[in-house]
Amino acid sequence: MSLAAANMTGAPRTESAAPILALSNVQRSFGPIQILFDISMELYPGEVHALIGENGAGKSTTMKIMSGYLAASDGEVVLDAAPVTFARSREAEAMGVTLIHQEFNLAQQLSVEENIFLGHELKRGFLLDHAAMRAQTRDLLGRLETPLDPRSKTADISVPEKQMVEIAKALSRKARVLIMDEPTAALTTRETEVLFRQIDRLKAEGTAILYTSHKLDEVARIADRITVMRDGRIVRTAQRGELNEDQMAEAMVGRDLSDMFPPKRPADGAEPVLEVEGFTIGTLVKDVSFALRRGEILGFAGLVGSGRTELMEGLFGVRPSTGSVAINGAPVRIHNAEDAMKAGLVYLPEDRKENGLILTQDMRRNLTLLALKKFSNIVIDRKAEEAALDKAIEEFDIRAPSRDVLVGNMSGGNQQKVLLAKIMLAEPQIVIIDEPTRGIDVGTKQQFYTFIHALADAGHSVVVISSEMTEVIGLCDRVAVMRRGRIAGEVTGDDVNEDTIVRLAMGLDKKGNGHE
Amino acid sequence: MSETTSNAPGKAGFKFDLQALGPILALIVLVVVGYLLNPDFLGSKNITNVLSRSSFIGIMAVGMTFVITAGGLDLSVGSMTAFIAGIMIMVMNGLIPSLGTNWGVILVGMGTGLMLGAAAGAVNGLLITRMGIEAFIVTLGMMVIFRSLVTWMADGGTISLNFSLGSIYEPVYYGGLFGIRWPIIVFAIVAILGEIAMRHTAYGRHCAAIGSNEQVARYSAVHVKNVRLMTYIVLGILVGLASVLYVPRLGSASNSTGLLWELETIAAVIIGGTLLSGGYGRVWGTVVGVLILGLIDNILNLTDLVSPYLNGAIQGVIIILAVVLQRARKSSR
Amino acid sequence: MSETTSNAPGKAGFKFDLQALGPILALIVLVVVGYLLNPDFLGSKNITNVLSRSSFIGIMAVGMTFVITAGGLDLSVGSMTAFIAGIMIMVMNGLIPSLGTNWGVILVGMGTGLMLGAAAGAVNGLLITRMGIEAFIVTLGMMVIFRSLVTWMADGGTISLNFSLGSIYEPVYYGGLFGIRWPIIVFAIVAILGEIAMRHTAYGRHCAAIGSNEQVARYSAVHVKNVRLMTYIVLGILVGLASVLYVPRLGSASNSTGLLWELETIAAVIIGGTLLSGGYGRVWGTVVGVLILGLIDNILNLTDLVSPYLNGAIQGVIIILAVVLQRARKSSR
Amino acid sequence: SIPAATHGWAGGMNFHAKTTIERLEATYPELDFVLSTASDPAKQVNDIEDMMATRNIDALVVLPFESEPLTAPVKRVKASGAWVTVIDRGLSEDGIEDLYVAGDNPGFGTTSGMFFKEMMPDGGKIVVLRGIPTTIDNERVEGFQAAIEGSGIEILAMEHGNWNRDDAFTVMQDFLSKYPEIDAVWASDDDMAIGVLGAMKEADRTDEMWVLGGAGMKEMIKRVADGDATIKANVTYPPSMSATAIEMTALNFVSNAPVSGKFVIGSVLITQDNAEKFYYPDSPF
Ligand SMILES: Nc1ncnc2c1ncn2[C@@H]1O[C@H](COP(=O)(O)OP(=O)(O)OP(=O)(O)O)[C@@H](O)[C@H]1O
Ligand SMILES: Nc1ncnc2c1ncn2[C@@H]1O[C@H](COP(=O)(O)OP(=O)(O)OP(=O)(O)O)[C@@H](O)[C@H]1O
Ligand SMILES: [Mg+2]
Ligand SMILES: [Mg+2]
Repeated sequence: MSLAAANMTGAPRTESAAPILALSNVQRSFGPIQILFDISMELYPGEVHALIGENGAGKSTTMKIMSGYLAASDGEVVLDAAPVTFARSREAEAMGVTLIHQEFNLAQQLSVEENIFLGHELKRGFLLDHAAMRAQTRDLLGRLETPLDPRSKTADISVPEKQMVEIAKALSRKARVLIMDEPTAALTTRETEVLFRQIDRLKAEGTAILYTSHKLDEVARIADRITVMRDGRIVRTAQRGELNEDQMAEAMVGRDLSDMFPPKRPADGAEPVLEVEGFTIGTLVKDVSFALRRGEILGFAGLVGSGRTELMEGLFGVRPSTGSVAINGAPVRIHNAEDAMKAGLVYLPEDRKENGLILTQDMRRNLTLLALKKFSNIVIDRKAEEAALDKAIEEFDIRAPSRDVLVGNMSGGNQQKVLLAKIMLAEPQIVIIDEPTRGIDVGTKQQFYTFIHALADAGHSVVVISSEMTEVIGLCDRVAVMRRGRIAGEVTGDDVNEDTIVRLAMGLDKKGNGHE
Repeated sequence: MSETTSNAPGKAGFKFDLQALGPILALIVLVVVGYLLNPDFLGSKNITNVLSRSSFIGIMAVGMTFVITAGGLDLSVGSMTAFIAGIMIMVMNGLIPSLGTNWGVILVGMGTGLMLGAAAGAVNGLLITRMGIEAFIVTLGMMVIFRSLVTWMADGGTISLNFSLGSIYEPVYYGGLFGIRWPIIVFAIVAILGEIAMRHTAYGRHCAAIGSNEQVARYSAVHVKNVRLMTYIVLGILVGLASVLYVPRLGSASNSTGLLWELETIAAVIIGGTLLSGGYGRVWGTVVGVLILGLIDNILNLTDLVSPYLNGAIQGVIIILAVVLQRARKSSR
Repeated sequence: MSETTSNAPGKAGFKFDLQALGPILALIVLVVVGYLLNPDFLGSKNITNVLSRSSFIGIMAVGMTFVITAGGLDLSVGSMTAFIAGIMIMVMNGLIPSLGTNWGVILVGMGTGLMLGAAAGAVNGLLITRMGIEAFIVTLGMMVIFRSLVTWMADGGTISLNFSLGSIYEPVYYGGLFGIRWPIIVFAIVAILGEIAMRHTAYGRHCAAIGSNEQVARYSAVHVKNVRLMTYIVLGILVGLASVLYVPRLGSASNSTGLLWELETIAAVIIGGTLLSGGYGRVWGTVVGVLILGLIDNILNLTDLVSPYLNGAIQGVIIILAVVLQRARKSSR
Repeated sequence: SIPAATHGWAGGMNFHAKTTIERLEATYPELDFVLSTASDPAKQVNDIEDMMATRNIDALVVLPFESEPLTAPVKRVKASGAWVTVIDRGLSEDGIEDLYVAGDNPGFGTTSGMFFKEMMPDGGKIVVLRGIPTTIDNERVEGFQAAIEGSGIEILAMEHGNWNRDDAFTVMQDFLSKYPEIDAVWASDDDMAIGVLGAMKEADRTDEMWVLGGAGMKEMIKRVADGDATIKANVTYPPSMSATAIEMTALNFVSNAPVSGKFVIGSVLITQDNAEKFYYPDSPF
């Protein structure tokens, strides 16, 4: 069987094998609102079980209950055929159940190594065994092909790197049951491949894996068994191969989702609204030049750490930079986000937890924070705010238990929707969106893509950074590919395909009118 | 859950009540106790006394609420009061020869006080925002500096306002409108404006945003440094205002003026339910906190329950209890 | 695959140096100034004086470093010292009739001090962790309570240790090993143990994690409440230890004992580079901070630069400057 | 209404006030006393306001924390028709109080100064520890300086020991390391004297200089009586003046003895000869 598991076409496990971990008729409510309705599912050793569903369907909640981060309001968690109640995640971990959270779970001020071993420090007698921990960290990150210095401060590494650290942390726990909540949402294809290799290894070792993702192609690829949730209920369980991507989507959303992307709309003729010349940010971005035309949707592709985020943060004025920027032909100096706003440029940050949303405040305050001026002359117009919130909830199909729920208590995808709505509320001429659909379900993605196109049609210009190749390809008629902080090349029209972009991103050839 | 659920139904609403009730409950208990101990307690005379003397701490505490909400702290307000009062008195005394003893002089003095407050606040704010030094250190340093400057100006003794000028100035503390003393009126106005600024203006929103997550505020085009700086300047001005009301009360300033007022002010803010860690503040809560602290002293004077030496102990216990009553909200930290 | 740049050793190393140098630089400057102003400054006699005086604050500051790193605060240490010293003296005096004047009595006294410290710390810690009350309020309340208890125990006056017992106890402060005074030795040991605990034990990391992000710590199987509670208990014990060294010095305690020591202690910690907001602390920095504060007083006494009234002002300025020297690290907040 | 016991002398003063009140309450059940202690002038004014508002008092015995700030409030008390007794620190306006019982701060300084002059006929080097920066402290020091004027006694340095043992200890330590030659120390207060002695003993330069404290703390009086070479004398500034004042005020209500007027309790020099009659073993001070 280990052989079978080792290659992707491993046959589905027969029901005879006993499940390691199972839920039976689990209910969960938050306050008056019930979120989960009798959920029952099993995880088998050496099997990858995928859990899919719309944003807010209850995937993360289910996973938290399995791993002891939340208690079930009713029903049982069964481990090795015996009902268990994990008082805290600590106990679950002790019994070999580990969860990789959807939202990062790293202490910003600690180093990578400190985070990975937090709560499980290796000791020699009383004292910490620094050498061993550093070595193991190197080894883990090495296995994940993420050559980070174990001592680097977590606040200073990029989002995908944080994701890889989370994965390393989980691997270091040597779990029997590994639960992964959208581990690839922030990863590019490269890292995803690396992760999948690890997953194969763990399968071979007989680990039970529960996995969620909104990237259905991944699910189709690695899942031995698929459970589909909708509105807190399990609506379908299928074996590998029973469902293709469209069927999955349909099962999740309940409607047909073919042709995700609206037809492309080249903007060749249009005049440039944003011109960037010799833009440099320390060692992260080197001498980048590009132009964005009116009504254009320009894509930025690249590997993790290629400097896309830094570039955009620089343009947005939250990172010190050198180089010249012109908007509508007039040179502008942008020193902070305020300047950027005035110049009609806004940025949707990649890290919604650290830079995007105030998790301890409600939707309304988060939604209007960026565009607050529009809502206040002397005092804030509360009614207008509420109206804006209604509009956002409707437009982006935001699902929350109540409109006063703290954003931190919303589902990951719904948080992302609030963030999107917040940025759009500023009605910018130029909008830069970094990993916009991170953790958003297919249904909403489709709506969002149409929204982006509508925006472009209305004469706004959009820059899309995405690690989801299909997204860049489907959305953009021109794509700039970055590599090591430089634009390695630019592809348009038919060249906008996975192969060309990846080759450029990895520096395999110099196709396209690169700037190097 | 939290503060933001103001218009929430059901559970959220309940929580809101709970945290709101916390300090108010404590206040009510105190009032009842006070009345039982001594019926004169509710006499208009006593009420007036308590309110007007609380107004100094109160006015400063409103400003402090914004500072703390934006994730800052100011330990210098107490000695700043002493310093400003001292300068005001010296200025006014100095002007008498040229301008005589009249309202003109006093107005100049008041102006000096307010401007000095703004300046002092700006110094604090600039050191904190532009130099990026911990607010705790900056304001602790300033506290020590102001204290010793007062001692020096007073040559170790007391700086006293010219007597006849003092008697012109007195009504500013002891006088009032329709039997309500000026300090009380001013405190009320400041509190109301503060409440509005905190809940209904962009400024209040920005303070809360900065206090909860500076990065998000930055990415949301909030000019973090300026907003922060402004909280300190406003606080400074309010300290100036408090001094303007304080001088006519005692007509003098010395190095024991405003002793430990910083702690009392901060305590009032926290008792009111504002988070010391920043991100959430409520002005009305601060007002309640101020009244609680004011009443404790007053009640201890109403009766000789115990050796006066133990008054402090009682005070401490009540302060802690007042907050225990609302631990529900704290636990949300 | 990922093109990491965040771990450029050059950058990281530089950053570290800068923050590390900050307080040390200030210290060096002070020493040089002190020497220029008065050569006796570096005399072993004076050094001994300064070090042994600083040891009280120093020992407490080490404990405070952990409390603050874990995102807490303790304003009660100053009056706690007075309280513990008072009880210790009363206990020892009380035992003389039964046990006579000998080391036995003193050892009992010492034991009482340490246990009392642990208990007081536990009270603080429990109120904060179990009741979820802001540390600021709890410890402020405790500060007031202890202070007034001492006044009450001393009947407003001073609690003095029996003279002959005092002379047996004295060596604990004035005596030492190889010409190094006990307080200095104890301070050194505490500091070293603290440094090890902070950097080389899981406990230190857990404190930092809690201070940095409580939920992450909880999710990572750190027992947040216990770790926090422990920081307060340890601090309490260290306060007890400081009292044990303090009593033999003048053999008395009054309500002016340990006045404002809490602020001095916290200031030392922050000057040392620990973040008041928690998440990052360094014990060696605290030690430097303690020395800086100790030297300022000493230098001001050794030289009559200015009116003694202005000593405070200079003190304040130096404190701020000492931190300006390391604003690089603060700005990373 | 008196200042809180923030240092030894004030502690003594509090003690005497409390004990007297207990005694008088026992002897004159018709009298009812309220004792409140303030940590700063503002608090003291609050207290007085409260007494008027809620305790409708017939008489006020007050030791003003500072003269100026208390003048107006006390005046209002007087205006309300109550009897006013002022202790120690005079109000800045004359004729408010019915009864004034005071120590003599300049006198305290002068007496001390005189003693130094007498002990050091041909001059010498001394250091001075000052109290908490206040008017009292200033008056005392000025009195002292005036007294030693031209006696060839050189004041090497003055620092504030804040009437606090620890501060005095620290300051004296530094004086000792700064000045190789010191003939005498004016500690100006017995609490500070104790700190000073601690520092001297540690540096063991005890035999090299002598110390004059002040205010008649019992331990110190004892040492004077025993003819201690370092503690040759002491200068009274009796904290018991609070007792005197309260007692006299009480008399005014229970008897018709004329008690109004001004009583200045001079500062007396205590030496071995007269030490015994200044010794109250059970006072906390
Ligand atoms: N602590 C909480 N308080 C109130 N509601 C909560 C809380 N946690 C989760 N919810 C609600 O439970 C529902 C399910 O959340 P969950 O995170 O499980 O969704 P999800 O399936 O993971 O969605 P996504 O794909 O966006 O991650 C959401 O509506 C969310 O708002
Ligand atoms: N705040 C920071 N300080 C120092 N280095 C950083 C910081 N943020 C990111 N980096 C580094 O800069 C490099 C570029 O990160 P960036 O996030 O821009 O990658 P990217 O091109 O945006 O790809 P992705 O968005 O997938 O991360 C990364 O190697 C990261 O380690
Ligand atoms: Mg989720
Ligand atoms: Mg990025």
